[in-house]
Amino acid sequence: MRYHTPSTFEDAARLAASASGLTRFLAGGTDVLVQLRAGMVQPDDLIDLKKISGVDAIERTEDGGWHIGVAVPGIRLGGHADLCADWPGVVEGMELVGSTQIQGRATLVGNLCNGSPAADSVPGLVAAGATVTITGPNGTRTVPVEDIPVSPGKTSLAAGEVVSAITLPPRGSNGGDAYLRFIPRTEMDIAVVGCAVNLRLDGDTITEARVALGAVAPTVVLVPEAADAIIGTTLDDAAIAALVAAAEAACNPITDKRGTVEFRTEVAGVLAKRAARIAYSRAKGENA
Amino acid sequence: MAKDEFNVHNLVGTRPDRPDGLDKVTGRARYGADISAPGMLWAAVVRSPHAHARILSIDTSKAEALEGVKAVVTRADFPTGLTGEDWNLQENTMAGDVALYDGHAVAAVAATSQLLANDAARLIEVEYEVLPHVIDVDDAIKPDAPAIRPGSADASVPEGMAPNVVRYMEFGHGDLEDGFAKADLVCEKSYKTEAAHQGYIEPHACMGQLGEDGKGEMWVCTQGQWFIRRMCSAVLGMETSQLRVTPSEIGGGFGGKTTIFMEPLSLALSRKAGGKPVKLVMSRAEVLRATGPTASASMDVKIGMTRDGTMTAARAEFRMQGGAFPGAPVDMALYCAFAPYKLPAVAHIGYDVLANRPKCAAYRAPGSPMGAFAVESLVDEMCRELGLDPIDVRLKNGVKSGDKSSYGPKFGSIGLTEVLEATKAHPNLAAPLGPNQGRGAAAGYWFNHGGETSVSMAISEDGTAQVSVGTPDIGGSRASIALMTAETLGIPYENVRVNVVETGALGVNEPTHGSRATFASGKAAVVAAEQAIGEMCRRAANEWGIDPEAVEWVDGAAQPAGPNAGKFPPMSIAEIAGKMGSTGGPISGHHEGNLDGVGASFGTHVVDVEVDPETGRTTILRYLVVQDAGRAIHPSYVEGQYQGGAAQGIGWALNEEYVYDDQGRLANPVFLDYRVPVASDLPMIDTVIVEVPNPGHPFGVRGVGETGITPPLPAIANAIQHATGARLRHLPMTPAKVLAALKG
Amino acid sequence: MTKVHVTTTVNGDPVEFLADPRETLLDSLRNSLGLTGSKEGCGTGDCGACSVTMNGTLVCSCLVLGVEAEGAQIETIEGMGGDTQLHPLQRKFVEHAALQCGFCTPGILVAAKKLLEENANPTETEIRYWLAGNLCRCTGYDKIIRAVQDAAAEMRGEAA
Amino acid sequence: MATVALHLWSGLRRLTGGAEVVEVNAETVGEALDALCAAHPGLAPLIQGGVSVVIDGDMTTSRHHPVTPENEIFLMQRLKGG
Repeated sequence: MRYHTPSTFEDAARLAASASGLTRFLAGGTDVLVQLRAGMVQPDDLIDLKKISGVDAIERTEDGGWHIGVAVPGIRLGGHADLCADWPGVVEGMELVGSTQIQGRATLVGNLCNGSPAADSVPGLVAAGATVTITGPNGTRTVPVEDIPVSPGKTSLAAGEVVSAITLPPRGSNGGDAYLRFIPRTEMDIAVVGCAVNLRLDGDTITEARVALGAVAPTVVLVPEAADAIIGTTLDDAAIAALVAAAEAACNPITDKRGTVEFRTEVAGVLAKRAARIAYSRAKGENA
Repeated sequence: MAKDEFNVHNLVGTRPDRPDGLDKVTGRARYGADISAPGMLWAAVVRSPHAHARILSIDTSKAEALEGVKAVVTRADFPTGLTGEDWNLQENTMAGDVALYDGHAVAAVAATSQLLANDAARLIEVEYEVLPHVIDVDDAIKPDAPAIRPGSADASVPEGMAPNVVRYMEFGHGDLEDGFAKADLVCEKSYKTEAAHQGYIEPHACMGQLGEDGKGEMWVCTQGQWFIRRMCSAVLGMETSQLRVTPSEIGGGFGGKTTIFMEPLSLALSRKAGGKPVKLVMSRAEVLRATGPTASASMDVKIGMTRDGTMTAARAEFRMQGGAFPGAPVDMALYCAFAPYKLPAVAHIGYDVLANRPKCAAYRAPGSPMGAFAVESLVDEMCRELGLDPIDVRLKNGVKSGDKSSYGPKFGSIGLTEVLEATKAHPNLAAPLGPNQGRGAAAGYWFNHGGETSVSMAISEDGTAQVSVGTPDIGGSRASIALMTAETLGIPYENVRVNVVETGALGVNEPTHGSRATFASGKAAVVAAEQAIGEMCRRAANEWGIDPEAVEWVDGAAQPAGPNAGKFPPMSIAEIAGKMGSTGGPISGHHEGNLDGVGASFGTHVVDVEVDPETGRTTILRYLVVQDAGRAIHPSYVEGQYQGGAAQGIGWALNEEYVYDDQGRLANPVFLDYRVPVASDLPMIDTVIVEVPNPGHPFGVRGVGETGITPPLPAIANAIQHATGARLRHLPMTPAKVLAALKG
Repeated sequence: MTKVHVTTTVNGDPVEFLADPRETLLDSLRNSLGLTGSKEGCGTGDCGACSVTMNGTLVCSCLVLGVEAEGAQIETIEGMGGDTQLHPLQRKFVEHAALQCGFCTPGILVAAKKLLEENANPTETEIRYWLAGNLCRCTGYDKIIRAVQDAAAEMRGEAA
Repeated sequence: MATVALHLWSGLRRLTGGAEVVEVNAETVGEALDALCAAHPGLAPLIQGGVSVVIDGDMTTSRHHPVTPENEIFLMQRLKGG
C-alpha cells in the first residue's frame, strides 16, 4: 500500500484518477482503518487529505452559513460555540459518532462517504440542507448531501472524485434543528434508527421543515411527507400524529443484528415526534 | 519498622494498596502480547468461514512461497490417535476433516512480521463442501437435526435420543406428584438464554517456542499455566515436563482462559520454523468467533407453592448447547437452579446438546445464571400472583446450614438467611419509584472450589517473606494472599511479596477458577507460613537452649512460653532470618494438596429499572448486591468482584448475545455489536458484604467471584415486569423484545 | 513493502521509527518503540485500551496510522508519571482498587487525564459519558468513577 | 469392611438396575467408587470420567478420604468454575 499526502484537492483527485488499483481517501480514518485492519479492504493507494491547506477549518461563509473542512474532527464541532448555536442538531448528530476518542478523529465527510444508512451525522446534514463540494478530474461541482450515498457502502462519487468541503446554509431567524437516534446502550452503538428535524417558525406556526431518517432504508432519506405533516401547524397533537404516521410510512428497513423491521418502523415515529419537539422548542429560543 | 508501629493482628479485613498496583497504573505490567524475544516470528490463523463444512483440500503453496514466511501448519502436523477430551482439545485447536463452526481454525502461518503473516494467511486456499448446520439449541435437539458428531454421546445417554444429545442427566428427591398436589398454585413456564462471552478486554495471546530437542517454553495470558502445559503437551504429543509455561499478567478471564484455544499453534509453528519463538495474538473477532463463550439454554420450570408462599415441589428440564463439543454446563445449571430453596420434592433433567458453534468454556459460575434466570423468574411471577413479598418468600423457603440441598447432599455452613435479612434492611428497598419504574430481586448461588494447589513460602535473610503461588492474579489475589501470609507471620503487609510463578517452580496447580485463588492459595500459604513459624520457633529454642515446645510465635517474633516465659527477650523474625545460614539453612514452608473445606456463597441482588414505554429501552437506576463472603480479606476487591459480576449479569440480561446469520456465521464479532455495558450504562453499584465465616478456611474465606453474575438476569426481568407488567422470558431483554412484550 | 521513516515526539522525547504504511500507531508504539503500556483490546476503536493523545487530542492509537504520527506530539501512559511522581489519577486508582485485571487501566488513565484537563470538576454523568469508549469488564466502573472523582477533588485542592 | 450407601444421581438408575442408592463395602472413597464400578460396570466410564464426591455436605477430591456407614455420601457430576 502506498501512502500519499497531497497538498491540494486537485492533486488528491489526480492521484486517485491515475491509480490503477484500489484507492481510499483518509480523513479521520475511523472507518478506513477498521476495514484495513479486518482485511475487508486492501487499498493499493491511501490518500491522506489532512495535509491539504484549510481542511481543518470551520469558517462562516459570506452569506452567514458555514464552511467545514473535510478533516475537522467531531470534537471541534462540539467546541465551536457559534456553530452549535446555529446548528445544534447537526453538531449533536456528529457528536454521537463513537466515543470521545473517536470524536478526536472522525469527520462529517468521512461519516457521509462511508455510505452507511445508519451514519449519525448525515440525517442532521440532510435536514439542514447542507451541500458538499466535490473536486474531480474535471473540476468541482456542488451537490446536496442526500445525493452522495446511493446504497449501503456506496456513494455517487465517480473515480477520482473527492469531497473537498461541506457547506451549511445560513441558519436565519426562528429556526431550530435536532437529531435523535436510538441505540440499545447509551453510547458506542450504531444507530438502530435516527431522525433529524429542522424547522422554522413564524410565531408558533411551522413555516418550513425538513425531516430526515437514518437506518430505515438503504440510504439516509429525506421525508417530505413528514415535513408536510407539520408545516402550517403549531406541532399540536394532530400534527404529531401525522408526523409519526408519515415517518413510519417512509420506512423501508431490514431486519438485521441491530433491529427488526417492526421495531425500526415504530421507533422512527417515536424519534420523529421527540426530535420535532426539541427542534420546535429550539426555534422558539427555548433551552432544549 | 518497629513492631509497635503497625497493628499486626488486624491486617485481614483492611484495604492496603495492591502489590502490583504500581505496575498496572504505569503501563509496565506485562500482559500476554507484551513479550517479545530475539528472532521472534508472528503468526496468523486461517479460519473456516462456514458453520459446518467438510475440508476437501488446503493449498498452502502460495503462502509458503512468500518471502519471510517461515512455517505453515495444518492438522496434518499434529499427532493422531488422541481420545476423549484430549481429542476434543486437538480438534478444537485445529479442524481435522470437518470445520465445525464459523471461526474454526484450519491452518496457521508464521512469518517475520504480523502484516506478512496476515498476507500469507490470505494466500492459503481451502476448498470446502458446505454441510447442513444447526445453531439454536431447540433446533439442535430435534431428532432430524444435522448430526454433528455421531457416536460421541457418553454412557449417560439412553438409546434412541436425538443424535446431538451427548450427555443426559436426571436427579432429585421426594414425591413430585404429592408435592404439586399440595400446592395452591402450580406454574410452569419456559425460558431461554443466549450465549454470552466473558468479554475480557485482553485478547488471547502467547509466545511459544519449541525446539527439535522437544523442550519448549511458553509465555501466555492464562488462568492456569499447568492446564496450558498439560493441554498443549497432549495436543502436540510432547512430554509435559519439557514444556515450561510462564503466565503473563492476565487481562481478564472469567473462566474463558482456563483452557486452550490457539496456544498449541504457536508451538507447532515454532517447531516447524526451526525453534524460533512465535507470537500469536488473537484479534477481537477471533476471540468472539473462536474462543469459548458460555452455553445457550432452553429451560422449562414448574413450581408448586401454597398460598402462604411455601414451595411444595419443583421440576426443571434444561437443554443447553455448548458448541460442537460436549461440555455445556447443564449439570451445574441444574445443581444451582433450586439451591436457595428447601424443597420436599424436586426433579431435574438435563441435556447437553451439540451445535455448530465454538466449544464453550467456563464463564463465571458456569450454568448458574441460566438456571437462576428460569427459577428466580418463576418464583417472582408466583409471588406476584399470590401477593407475597419475594424476599419474604425466599426467607420462608431459604436453606440453612444442615438442610438437604435441592441437588442432594446437605449444606455445610451457609449464610443465605443472613444475606436475605441484610437485603431486607437495606435503604434501597425503601427508595421511591416513579412512573415506568420497577424493582426486582433475585437470589443466586455458587459452590466455589478448592482443588489442586501447591504453594511455597520462603523467609528471606532480612525477615521478609516471599510466597510463590500458581494461581494467576486476575483481580487482586496477590493482595489478599499477602494479607493472610503477613497476618499469620505477624509481619507488615509490605514485607510479603507474592509471586505468580511458572510451571517449573511448583507442583501442579489448577487454574484460577471456581473462585478459588484467595481460598486455596491463601489457605495453602497460611499452612506454609505456619510451617516456617514452627521452624523459626525451633531455631529460637536452639539459640536459647530450651524445648521448642516451650516457644510461641507472637507479633512476628519467637518468645519463650510456659515455664520459660520472660526468661529471654523475644527474637524477631529478622533476627532469626539473619542468622539462618548458620542455624540450619533456609527457612521455608510449602503446602500441596487438594484443598477441601470450600464454602458455598449465596447472594441476593435488588435492581430498580425504568423502561421507556415507547422504545422498550431499560435503564438501570439503582443496583444492590448483598453476598456472603465468609470473610472479606481485602474488602475493596470483594466489592469489586460483586460489582463486576453484577455488571456482567446486567450486560447478559439486557444486550449481550451471540447473533448468527442464516448461514450460521457469527454476525456480531466486534465490541460495537457485542454490547458489553459501557460506563454510561450503569449506576453506582451498592454492595453489602455479609460475613458468615467458612469453617473450612483459616480466615473463613468462601470465595466471592462467581455468585454475583447469577442474580442480575432474573432480578432485571422481575424489575421489568414490576415496571411494565410485561414478563420477558427470553434473554437478552433487548428494547425490541421489551417493546414487543409491552404490546402483549 | 516499502516502509516510511517517521520522526515524531513521544512523551516529550524525539523518536524515529520505520513504519509499514498499513501499521497502526499502536503497532508502532508497541513493536517499534517498545512502549507496550498501550493495549489492543479490539483494533476497531470500540474499547479504548489503546488511548493516547496526539497533538493534545484523545484518540485510539489503533485508529491512527503510524505514518500519521510524523511531526506529531504523542503522549502515552508511559509519560503519565514515574514511580516517584505518580499522577493523582494513578495514585487514586490504586487507592480505590479501581482496577482488577488492569488491562484497560492505561487507556482509562490517559482518557481520564484528558477529561480533567478539560473539566476540573466533572459530574458523575460527565465522567461516565467521557469514559464510555473505555470498556472495563472487571469492575462495573463504580470504583473507577470514584477514583476519578477523588483525583479531581485532590487536583482542585479540595479534601476528598 | 463396612457397608456404606452411595447416593447416585437418578439418571444413573438405568445403569444400576434401577437403584438410586447403592450399598458397597468400602473404607475409603476410592474403594467405594471401585466397588460401585465392579457391581455396575456400565457406570465405569461415567465414574472414571470424573465425579465429585460429597461427604456430609463437604466436597472431597481424595480417593483416600475415609467413609463410614454414618456418612451421607453423594456422587455429583464434576464441578469446576469460572
